[in-house]
Parts: sequence; C-alpha cells; structure tokens
Amino acid sequence: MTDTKVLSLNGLSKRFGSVIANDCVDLELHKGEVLALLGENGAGKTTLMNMLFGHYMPDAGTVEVADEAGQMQALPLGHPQAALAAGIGMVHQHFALAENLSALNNIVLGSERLSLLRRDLKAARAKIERIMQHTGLTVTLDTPVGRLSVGERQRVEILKALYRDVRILVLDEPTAVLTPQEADTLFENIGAMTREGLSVIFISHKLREVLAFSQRIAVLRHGKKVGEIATAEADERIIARMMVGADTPETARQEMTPGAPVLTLQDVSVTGRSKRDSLTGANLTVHAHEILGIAGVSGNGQSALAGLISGLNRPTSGRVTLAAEEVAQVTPTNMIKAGVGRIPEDRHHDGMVGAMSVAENMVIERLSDPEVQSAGFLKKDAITANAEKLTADYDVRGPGVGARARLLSGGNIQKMILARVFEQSPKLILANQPTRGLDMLAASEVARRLLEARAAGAGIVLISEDLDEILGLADRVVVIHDGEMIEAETRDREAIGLMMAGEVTPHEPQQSGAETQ
Amino acid sequence: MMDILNILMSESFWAASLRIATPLIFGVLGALLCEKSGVLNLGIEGIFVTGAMVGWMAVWLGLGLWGGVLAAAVAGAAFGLLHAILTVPLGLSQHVSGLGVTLFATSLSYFTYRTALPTVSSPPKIESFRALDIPVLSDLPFLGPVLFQQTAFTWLALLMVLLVWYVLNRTPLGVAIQAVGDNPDSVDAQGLSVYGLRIGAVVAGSALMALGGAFLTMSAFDSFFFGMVNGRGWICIALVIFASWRPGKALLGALLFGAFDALQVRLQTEVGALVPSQVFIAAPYVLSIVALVIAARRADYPRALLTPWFKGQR
Amino acid sequence: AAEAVKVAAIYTLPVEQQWISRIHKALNAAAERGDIEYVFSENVANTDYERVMREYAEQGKQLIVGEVFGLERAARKVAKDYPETAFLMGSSFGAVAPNFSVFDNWIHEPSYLSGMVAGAATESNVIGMVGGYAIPEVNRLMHAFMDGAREVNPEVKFIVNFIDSWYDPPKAKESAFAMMDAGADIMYAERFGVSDAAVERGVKAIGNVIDTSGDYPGTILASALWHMEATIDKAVASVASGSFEASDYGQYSFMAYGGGSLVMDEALISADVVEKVRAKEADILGGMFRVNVNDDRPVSDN
Amino acid sequence: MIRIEPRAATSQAFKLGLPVLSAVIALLAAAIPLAFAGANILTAYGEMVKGVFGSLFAVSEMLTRATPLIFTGLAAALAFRARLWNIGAEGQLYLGAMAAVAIGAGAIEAPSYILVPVIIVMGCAAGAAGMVVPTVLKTRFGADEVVTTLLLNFIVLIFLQYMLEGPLKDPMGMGWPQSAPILDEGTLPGLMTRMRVHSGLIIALVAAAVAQVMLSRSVWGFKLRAVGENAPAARHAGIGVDRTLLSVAIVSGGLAGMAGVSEVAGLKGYLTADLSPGFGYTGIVVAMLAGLSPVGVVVAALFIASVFVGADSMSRSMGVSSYLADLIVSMSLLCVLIGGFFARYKITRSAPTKGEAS
Ligand SMILES: Nc1ncnc2c1ncn2[C@@H]1O[C@H](COP(=O)(O)OP(=O)(O)OP(=O)(O)O)[C@@H](O)[C@H]1O
Ligand SMILES: Nc1ncnc2c1ncn2[C@@H]1O[C@H](COP(=O)(O)OP(=O)(O)OP(=O)(O)O)[C@@H](O)[C@H]1O
Ligand SMILES: [Mg+2]
Ligand SMILES: [Mg+2]
Repeated sequence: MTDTKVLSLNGLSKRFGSVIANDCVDLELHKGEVLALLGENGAGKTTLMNMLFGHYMPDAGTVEVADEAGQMQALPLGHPQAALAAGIGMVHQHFALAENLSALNNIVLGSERLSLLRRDLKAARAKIERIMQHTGLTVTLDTPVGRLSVGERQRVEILKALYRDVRILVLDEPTAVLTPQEADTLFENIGAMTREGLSVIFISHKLREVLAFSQRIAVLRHGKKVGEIATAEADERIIARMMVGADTPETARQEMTPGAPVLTLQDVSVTGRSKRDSLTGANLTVHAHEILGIAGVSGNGQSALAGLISGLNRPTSGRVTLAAEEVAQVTPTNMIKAGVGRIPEDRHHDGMVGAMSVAENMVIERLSDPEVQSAGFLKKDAITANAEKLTADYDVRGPGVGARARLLSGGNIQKMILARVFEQSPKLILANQPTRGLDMLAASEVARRLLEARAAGAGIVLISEDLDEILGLADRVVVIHDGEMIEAETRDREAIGLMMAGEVTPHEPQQSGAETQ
Repeated sequence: MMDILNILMSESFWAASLRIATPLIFGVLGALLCEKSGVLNLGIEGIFVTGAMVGWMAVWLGLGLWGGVLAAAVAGAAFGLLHAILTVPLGLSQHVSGLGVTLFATSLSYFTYRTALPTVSSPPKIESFRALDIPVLSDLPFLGPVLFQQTAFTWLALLMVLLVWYVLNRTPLGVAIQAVGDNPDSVDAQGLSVYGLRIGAVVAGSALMALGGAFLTMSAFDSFFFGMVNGRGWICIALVIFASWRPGKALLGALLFGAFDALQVRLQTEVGALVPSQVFIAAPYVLSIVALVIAARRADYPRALLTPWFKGQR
Repeated sequence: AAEAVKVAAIYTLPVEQQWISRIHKALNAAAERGDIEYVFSENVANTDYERVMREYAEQGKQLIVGEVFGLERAARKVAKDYPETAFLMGSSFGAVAPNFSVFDNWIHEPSYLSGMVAGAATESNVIGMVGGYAIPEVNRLMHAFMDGAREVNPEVKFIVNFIDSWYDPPKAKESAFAMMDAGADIMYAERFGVSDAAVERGVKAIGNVIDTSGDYPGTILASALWHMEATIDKAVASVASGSFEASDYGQYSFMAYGGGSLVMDEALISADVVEKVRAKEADILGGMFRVNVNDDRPVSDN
Repeated sequence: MIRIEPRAATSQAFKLGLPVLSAVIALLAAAIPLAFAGANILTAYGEMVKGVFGSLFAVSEMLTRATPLIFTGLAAALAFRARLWNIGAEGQLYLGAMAAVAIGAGAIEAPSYILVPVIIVMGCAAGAAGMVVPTVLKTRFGADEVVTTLLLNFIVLIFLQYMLEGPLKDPMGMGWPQSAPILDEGTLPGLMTRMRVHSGLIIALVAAAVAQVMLSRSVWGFKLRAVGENAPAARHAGIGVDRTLLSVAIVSGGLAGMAGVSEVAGLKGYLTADLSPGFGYTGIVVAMLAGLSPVGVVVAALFIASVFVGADSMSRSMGVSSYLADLIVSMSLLCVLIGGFFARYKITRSAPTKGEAS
C-alpha cells in the first residue's frame, strides 16, 4: 500500500424524496488499498457507490479520480461511461446482466464501438481467458448467463469490471451469494491484484471477511460518514458500535431435547427443470424443538427442497408427512393450513407483493380466515389493526402499514415476513437464506426469532450457504449435494466443506431419472 | 387431396405465397426489432397505413419509386420516434401509446389523403414496381418464377431479413439491443445509453413497418385505399412471437402465413361450394394460434419487454 | 334559377368505393350545375349513422341521400321525426310516406349483357369472379352476369370467390391470380385489383358499376355501368318543386331510364357478338326480355 | 443533464387539473389540421362544444357512445390489473352480441322481465367464453394472450360473417348478412323519448361501481391485485394464480360481452358485422387513461365519447373531412397520456454542482 491518492469523494449528497440517502460524504481511496464500506441496511452505501459510478446524479458534491499519470481530475458526474473511462469498475449489488447473452457478450458489452460492422471476439476471448487464469475466476464463456448459477453470475460481474482494465474496483456485497470458500478465493485473488496497483472499495455485511481482507474501514450511518478505522485496530464490537451506535445482542443457542417429528420425507423425489433444482430420493426428519441446518453450495437441490416444503413443487414420488399426517397434495395452501411457515429465499420475488400495502402483505396467506374477511369482503379495520400490532411487536420500520411494501428496506421486508410467519405459531418453519443481505443487527434479530420459535416447539429447516450461520444455529446438519442429502456426523467446518463439494460420499451417486424427465 | 397436392406443387402458388408474405416480412422484422429492445409497438397497424399512404403519395408527386420507399421509411420512423419518446424516456404504457399511435397515424394519413384529394372518385394510380425479370435466373424451372420474378421490393424484404439477423447477432450494436431488451441495467452499467438504444431500435423498426405498408401501394398494388391494410399489422405482432424473436423464423412465419393465405384463395375456388368460405379465411388465424400454442413453451421473451426504465430509479 | 337545394349525403364507406362513387359523382355534377349545395360524410359507422342523419336534418338540409342497408328501421324512425326533410336512401325495403324514398343499383340488365360478352369471349370456358361480400347487391349482378354468359355459352364454368373486405385490392388481386391459375381467362371485376391482375397476365376482364377501361386499355371487354344521375336529378327536381314523395326510385337505375348501361370495347369483341348483345339490349329496352333477379350467394361450378 | 424524477406529493387540484389542461392543449393542437383544411378555427371550436353539449340530443348521443366504452374499458381495466392482457374485447363484444340475438330474436318468447336478464346472462357468458379460451391457452400452454386474443378478434369476426350469412341470418332481411331483430320484450328500454341513450348506460354505471368495490374491498379483488402485481409471490402465499386469472377472464370477457348485448339490445336492435367501430380497442385506451381504476373508466369513457362526438359533429358543420374526428381523438389521447406522465413525474435540468478541486 502506498499513499498515492487515487480517488476522492467530496461532500456527496443525495436525497430521494424525503429520504436523505447520503449527507455530505467524503471518502478517499489510495493506490493498492482495500477499503471496506460498512453500514446498516439502508445506510446509503450503495447510493454512494452509484453516485461514484454515475448511475445516480448527486445533489451536491464532486468526485475526483487520478488519471494514468496520477493527477487528480474531476469526474463528470451522472455518466457511467465517464466512470468507466476513468478506470472505475463496479460490481453491482443486484446483478446487471443480460441473461439472454453469453458471459462473453456480457463482459464485452459496451467496450466495442457501436458503429463497428464486425466484431473481433477472438482477442476479447483471449484477454478474458488470461484474466480468468490470473484470478481463478472461471466461468463458461459461451453459456447464456440465464443458465449460470448465482455464484457464476457473480464471477461474470467481476470479470466485467476487470476486463475494462480498471484501476479502481467497487464491489457491492460481492459475497452475498458466494460460499465462504468462494468468497475466500475471491478475496485472495483481489489481494493479488491490489499488489499490482488495483484499489478496491468493497461493501459487505460479513464482518469475518471485512476483518480478514480489508486494510481500512469506513462506516456510514443514516447517510452520514460516522468514522473510519484501520482494520488492524478494529474488531467486531468496535465496528458494530460504529454502525449502529450500540452493541449487537448475542444470540445464544441452548441445547434442547427434540420432540416428536413434525416433518418426515420418505424417498421423496422432485423433478425440476434441471438437475440443479431436483431432489432425488430424499429422506429427512425434523423434530419439534429442533433446527435442522441444510448446508450446501447453492444449486444443489436447495430450491427443490424449499419448493417442496413451501408447497410450490409437487413430489414425483415418495411420502411427505407433517406431524404424523401424510400430505395428500402438496400445494402452498395445504402446507399453510398444515401449519408450515415459509420464509422464502427471494423475499422481493416470492415473499411480498411490493405494490400492495404492508397491511395486506401481512394477511396474504390467510385470506379465508374469518378474522380477515367475512362473506368474501375484507375486514379493512381488522387488517389494519393486525398490521399495526405486528409492526410494533416485530419492530418493522417504514412509512406505515398503509404504504406499499416495496418502500420498506430489505431488512424490514424480512421482518415483515417473519411477523407474518411467526404470528401463526407454525409447527414447521422453512427458513431459506433468512439473513442474506441483512446487516448484523437485522441478522441477529432473525436468529433470535428462529431460536424463540424453536423454544416454542417449532421444527425448523434452515437452508443457508453461510456455514457459520448453520453451525451457530442448527442442532443437526444435513449436507445437500447434487440433489442428495447426507447427514453430517461432524461439526467440523473443513469436513462439512468437503461434503458440500461432493468429495465425501457414503455411496456412489446413483443415476436418477430426474434429468431425463 | 390431389387438388391440394397440385396446388402445393405449382410455382404460381409459391410465388403468390412470397408476394403475400412480403409486407408481413417487413412488419414482423420491424416489430421484432422494437421488441428485442424491450418496446412493444402496437402502432404497427397505423404505421402500415402511413407507409402505404406516404409511399404512394411520394411517387404520385413525382419523387420516383425509391423516393417513395425512402419517404415511407421516414414517415414510419417519425411515428416510431413519437412512440419511442412516449414509451422510453417517458415510460408510458406501451399498449396505450401503441394504440394511440395507430389511431393517430391512421387518421392523419386518411385526413391528409382526403384533404389533398378531395374529389377523387377512382384513386389515382402510380407506375408501381415491376417484376424483375432477371435473365436466365427467371427461366429456371420452379425457382425462376417463384423467386426471380418478384419485384425489387420483395428482394429488399429478403435482404432486410439478412440485414436484421446480421446486425442483431454479429455487431456490437445488435448485441447491445438484445441486452437492453433483457435487462436495461446491464447496458447502463456498461456505459451505453438505454434510451439511445431503445429509441434507435423503435425508430428503425417502425421504418421497416412502414415499408410493409408501402409494399401494398407500390408493389402489390398501385394506388391507395382507405382500409387496405386490413389487419396486416396485427398479424405481424402475432408472428413475432411465433418467430420467437428470431429473424430467420420471422421469415418462415411470414411465408407460412402467406402460404396459408395463398392456399386459402385457391382452395376456396376448388371446394368453395362445399365448405363456407369463412373456414378458409379464418384458417391462417386459427393455424397461427395452434402454432403459437405448440411453440409457446420455447418462446424466449425479451425479459424487459413492456417494462419502462428510468435512470437512477428502481 | 331557383335557389339551390341543400343536399347532404351520408356514406358508410369512403367515396372511392365503386357503388358510392356513382352517387357521389351524380351529386357533384348537380352541385357543379348549381342545382344543389352538396355536403357529405363518408365512412360513417353504422353506430353513428343515425346521429349523422339527425344532425343533417337539424341543420335544415332539404334532401338527405345515403344508404341504410344496415339500419333500415332506425332510418325510417328518423325520417318520421323530420317530415319536412326528404330522404333518398339506398335500401332493400320499400318507401315510407311521406318523405322516405328508396333506391338500389338495379343494373342486372347491363350485367346480363356483359355476361354475354364474357361467355362468348372465353376460350377455356372458365370465368373467374372475385367479390367483396356476398350481399344481395353483389349477388344479383353476379347471377345476371352468369345467366348472360350461359345463354351464349352453355359450357361455361364459374369460379366464385369472396374476399370478405370491401377494400383490399392486393388481396383481390391474389384471388384473381389464383383463379387464372385454375384456368380462368375472363375475370369479372367486382373489386378493385382484379383488372390489375388481368392486365398482368394478359387476360380480359369485365367491369362493373364504373367504367375503368381508361385505366386498363385493351383489357376491359365490357362494363355494366350504373348511373345515379337519373335518380338524383329526379329527386332534386321534386324537392325543388316541393313535390317530393315517398317512392321507389329503383326503376331509375334500369336501362330504360338511363340508370344502367353497357359499354363495350368493340375493338376487342367480334362483330357478331356485338351485334347479338345489341339485339338483346334492344329487347330489354323494349320490354321484350326481363333479366332474372336472384339474390342468393353465387357458388363455384364444380 | 435532463432527469426524470417522481413527484413527491401532488395536490388533488394538480392531479385533476392536469388531464384537463392536457385535453385543452390537445384541442388547441387540433387547430393545425383545421387550418390545413381551411376551416375557421373559432367557429369550429364553437361547433365542437355545441356538438356535445349544445342540446339534449347531443348529450344523449355522447352518453350513447360512452356506454359501450365503459363496458369495454372495465373489461380491459380489470384484466390488466391482473396482468392478463386482454386485447380481445372487440371479439368478445361480438360474441356477446351474437348470443343476444341468437336468444332474443325469437328463439325464446317470454315477458321482458325474463327475456332481458336471460339475454344479458347469455351475452356475458358468450363474451366470457371468448376470454376463457385464450386464458386457458395461457395457463396450460403458456401461449401469449396478447397474440391469441388479438387473433381471436379476427376469428370471431369471420365467424360472425358466417353466422350472419347462415344460421343467424334474418329471413326477412332481403338477403343481407344481418340478424333478425331482437324482440321488443328483449330490448333494453330507452331512457328518454326520441333519444338513443338507453338503460345499458345504467347497467354500465352500476358495473363500474361494483367493480370498484370488488377490486378494493373483496377477497377476490385482493387476489386479483396480488396476482397482477406479483404472481410468484401470490402463488407462494397460497393464492391460486391460474384460478384467479380464470375468474378475471370470465369477468373481463363477460363485461366485453355485455358491451355487445348493450349495443345490440339497447341501440341497434339487430346485429350486423359493423356493430362496433372498434369499441374493444378503444376500451383499452379508456382503461389506461383511467389508470385502470373502474371509476376512472367512467370518466375516461365520457371524455373519449365527448371528444369524438364533438369533433365528428364539428367536422360536419364545418364541411371538413370526417376523418378529422378520429384525428382529434387520437391527439387528445396522446396529450392526456403525456399529461398523466407529468402528474407523476417532473423533468428537472440539473447542472452538477461545482465543488472546489483539491
Ligand atoms: N432509487 C432510489 N429511490 C428512492 N430511494 C432510494 C433509492 N436508492 C436508495 N434510496 C434510499 O437511499 C437509502 C440508502 O440506500 P442504499 O441502497 O444506498 O443503502 P445500502 O447502505 O446500500 O443498504 P444495504 O446494506 O441494504 O445494501 C435507502 O434507505 C433508501 O431510502
Ligand atoms: N422506488 C423507491 N421509491 C421510494 N423509496 C424507495 C424506493 N426503493 C427503496 N426505497 C427506500 O429505500 C429504503 C431502503 O431500500 P433498500 O432497497 O436500499 O434497502 P436495503 O436494506 O438496501 O435492501 P437490501 O438489503 O435488499 O439491499 C426503504 O426505506 C425505502 O423507503
Ligand atoms: Mg440495498
Ligand atoms: Mg446496498
């Protein structure tokens, strides 16, 4: 690390309507440095980076970037093109990929002159292959991105930035969808590149990687920069203090005796569109007072399992038993009626109807309940009252229960879903990636609620790619790989990691009919 | 049965199919280009009318045949620009804007025609495109009459299929158009202009649509009539989906529709006494639906179709 | 001269449509002579027709001309509400006293004659006929034409096709091509587009309602023409003189009143055929021959 | 740089005033074609107002024209709310009309308190059937309903042609392709003597009110909105997406069918192939102008009807081509559409603030 300044944000401010997303933020970045940008959900991290990259136009402030010669130059604002030209690359929190195009095309997009009548992809491919070799970020270049796994997509996003020969790389929650191993590899590679002069800003909610890989930490709170600290001097406590102004409550798991089985799967198969979302001959039992952790690299059948428990996927064979009663027909309605609470992986896509009000989203799963309707007409007052109670109990913060759910921040959306699920005292809870993208405080709140439900007698299926989370919460761990589930007899990170990679199998993987169906 | 076989074997049938397909080829290519960029253009029916009127009138005013083609394309582009401005930067409903453009383009064309020619009893004729009798090639058995006795306008349509295919799949511009139709953020994040690409695609697509209309008054016929477009634009909207947004399949779809239509007139003359004529007239529409149902599962929509995009908003 | 009569016309199709163009032409001629002040609304949807009738009546038009095939009852209701206004309407039904008169294009007589020309001219003995919609106005002329052709040539066969559109010349053209592929060497051109196909393939055509021989020199053998002048002039005169009465003006489309006529391109037709047709024409004019009226949908011979 | 930003809060007066302002601008723009055609512009505007509001007759005509637009507008609004793109209201309208004449033109003889409801129910059922087919093709096979409903319009029209030349043809119609007239007992009664406005208008207004209540207050409306806004989330929450779509299809198609019943049993008396001058398509425009709100549909339908009737009547009294009416309607539509945009967004020009460079 040198002291050469490569980037300086001066007094950037941005407001959206009444929300002040960034309030006069200053930030500097030095050559070869890895700077972590931290803050709660909605603190304004993404907004700040979006202004730097030209997606958003700041209300006030300037950005200066060092040119090739190291001279600071004012960056024209509001133009991603200018940022790219100045050597800034950004990996977006939400993928900005064209799914109908190959990875190659996504990477090359925008770097060719549009008036060209022919393309020279040979040179581009060679260059990308060089980068892939150099960084270890490999993807299949000719497959449409729509068919890649999330992890692969994340790699495409990063390759996009690197292909442009960036000197400054912004990574907005790059590891939210990566496994810990993938994340480690990524940061090791990035470390190598910083030694060659790359400067990096990365945003993350995972303190483990922040502490391991950054040199400096800047913290935003409510749009203001509240402090900077050298990573060497920081620990989890200090950072949490800076972020939220208070300590994060500890979530302590107490041992409990499991009760009667609440969910049993016997030889259940689910056929998805591909092997990725299929399940082969699954056997599984979840008891009351028990959290069963499903560990695995995403795309190994988790979505099929989650779909099954949510009622979205019908089993092609096998028996599903809920609390000693076989489920005749697996549908969302039947699962809800049988007392299954579902926390979906993609909360925006499956968890809520963003254009409808918070209050309406709170009752969407029980429209036939006489508390919600009578004679087919909604009891508006009861629905509002219910929502006010739940938002208070679960601390869902936002513009009010009558406002569209879309306006809530990610963390609050998750709390809204938790309120909806837990309020029904479910016997079985499916928690699919329940803390993904959430800040520490919100994540620990989710964990606390899950443990509370367990104490109250629920059985919980916790699907997560975050092994730390599973090891911290689960009573038993099952590893899912290639559509098959194996119980892990150990709680050793290393050993479970190998099982997740499919390198330890108790028996030969069978060829199932799932793929040909 | 023999009759159908005889018809299918005859060169005049295939020549007719290609002729009937020509305006549809332009229209479906135009609609494809718009939709690939994420914009549904229901203005197509009106743009057809405008193309038919303007192309014809330009020739009638003495600008020459290719002058007419150009004029039609420019007029189509102008309505395309209107639709693009309404739907791209302003992000208004693509359905309504499209139907509005159809109504506007149609009524403006009719009004202009009537105001310019208030007292015609029989619409004036122009010297329209003639079949290109290409020596030697035209005399080839079967292929000669089918392919080489079409007008230059039909050749232009076939050329456009190649051109659109090439641009979409082999140039940076085409790849960018495909990207913007799938996810505008992907284009924005790479420093390209979402608005520029979409507006450009809609304008170019609308110019192509107008050529479809112009073919009717400048090649298929030689004068302009109210109502002569007769739903051809709407057919193209259906054909794009049938074609799964691929230029090659678009050509195939248009030819199939043309063939159904050509077969329809021929069969009607053969067995017209036995079966109500409506059965034949409805056949291409019914078959289009059947084809759609069969192809539906495989149709890959431009994901961002119908969704407006605003810079700096989510 | 007397004050010009205020005339309004309401058409359900644009004035280029053959049928309507004949009314439009006769009214324009009267306007040019100064007999009438003429305004018109074209392409009026049937839904709007009644409103337009009332609007013109309210405006004080003295004579309203139009076609009420789609709204016979409603039109008569309007006429009853405006007894001071004279109505002259294309209609399949009868007149209603005191002010609702009717007309129709009764040119089956010249159609018959044109059929004779066609029947004599065909060598393949196949005649193609392309129509818009199979409505009585069209059917009756087609049948008369077919009868005429059969009189001179019992061997002749007809191919009939309706394109279900008034205005789709490219489609009519394709339909005509299909018939020529099936052997037709004479085309009955009920729609725009058919004669164009005939020109391209070098076969002959028979015109209907309007005379298009100028547009297709050497192609149109003969045409059965409709002249609305007799009807219009009669109605205008009676309105001007205050003697307008409800009556059926249909007869003014007959040949005897000059409402229908046949033109032949004698350069294209052999002299004996011309002679034969002229003789028949004289029979009709002299009341010695009546052309049969058949409103059924014509079908192809097989 | 020019940017588009959502307006934070807009006053009610602004929200209401803007569409009015846009309509006025559209009418001012109509001066261009008027001048082009050589008409006196001031007189023309006078005639236009007179054409809609100048007499009881004019108002009645405007209401008459608005009636089918309310039905087709509701059909589109409800379907679009559920993201079911029903472009086929035109065909469904004709199906409804066919059912009405099939039953009402003598097939059943009954007093009017029986016959009228039967005609209405059967007409709605026929229209509904016309929308159920493409909806099932969508839910079963994934066939895009924009295309299928669009194509079905053509098919229904051709079918209508066949019916009018065949089974439904009026034996007393002198060979014309038209149906026999609906019996007097089957006719929707008129509202004013010597005026065309009929009780279909009342049914339309009631339908709009019911639709409004159902949409915002009923469980069905909740499901409809949820499916429209986010079908995967609705499915996850246990809402039967396909079933909801099917029910929306029935209601939407039924309303479009009712437009046909109202036109044929309230206005025309018998069916011809040109019953509707594109009411089905205009209904889409009405629905979108109304922001897909049922009550808004009524306002938008009245607006479109006023502009058309006024401009049409004006073109006649000014002696300019009657295509002017459509032209003015289309210009009004586009202007109001743009006006609606400015009610929700503002366009700002922002120069980046210059901070001092260090
Ligand atoms: N396009 C937008 N429109 C309106 N408000 C926005 C927009 N983008 C961001 N905001 C507002 O800016 C604030 C900061 O959001 P931002 O996405 O920057 O948070 P963040 O720090 O990245 O949170 P997270 O850790 O969850 O990613 C939000 O609270 C929100 O109020
Ligand atoms: N389109 C929008 N219009 C107005 N406000 C918005 C909009 N989108 C987001 N917001 C505001 O943004 C805030 C946070 O949104 P944001 O999506 O940044 O949350 P987040 O915590 O970053 O979510 P996630 O964890 O999923 O990234 C909310 O409080 C909301 O008020
Ligand atoms: Mg965020
Ligand atoms: Mg963020």
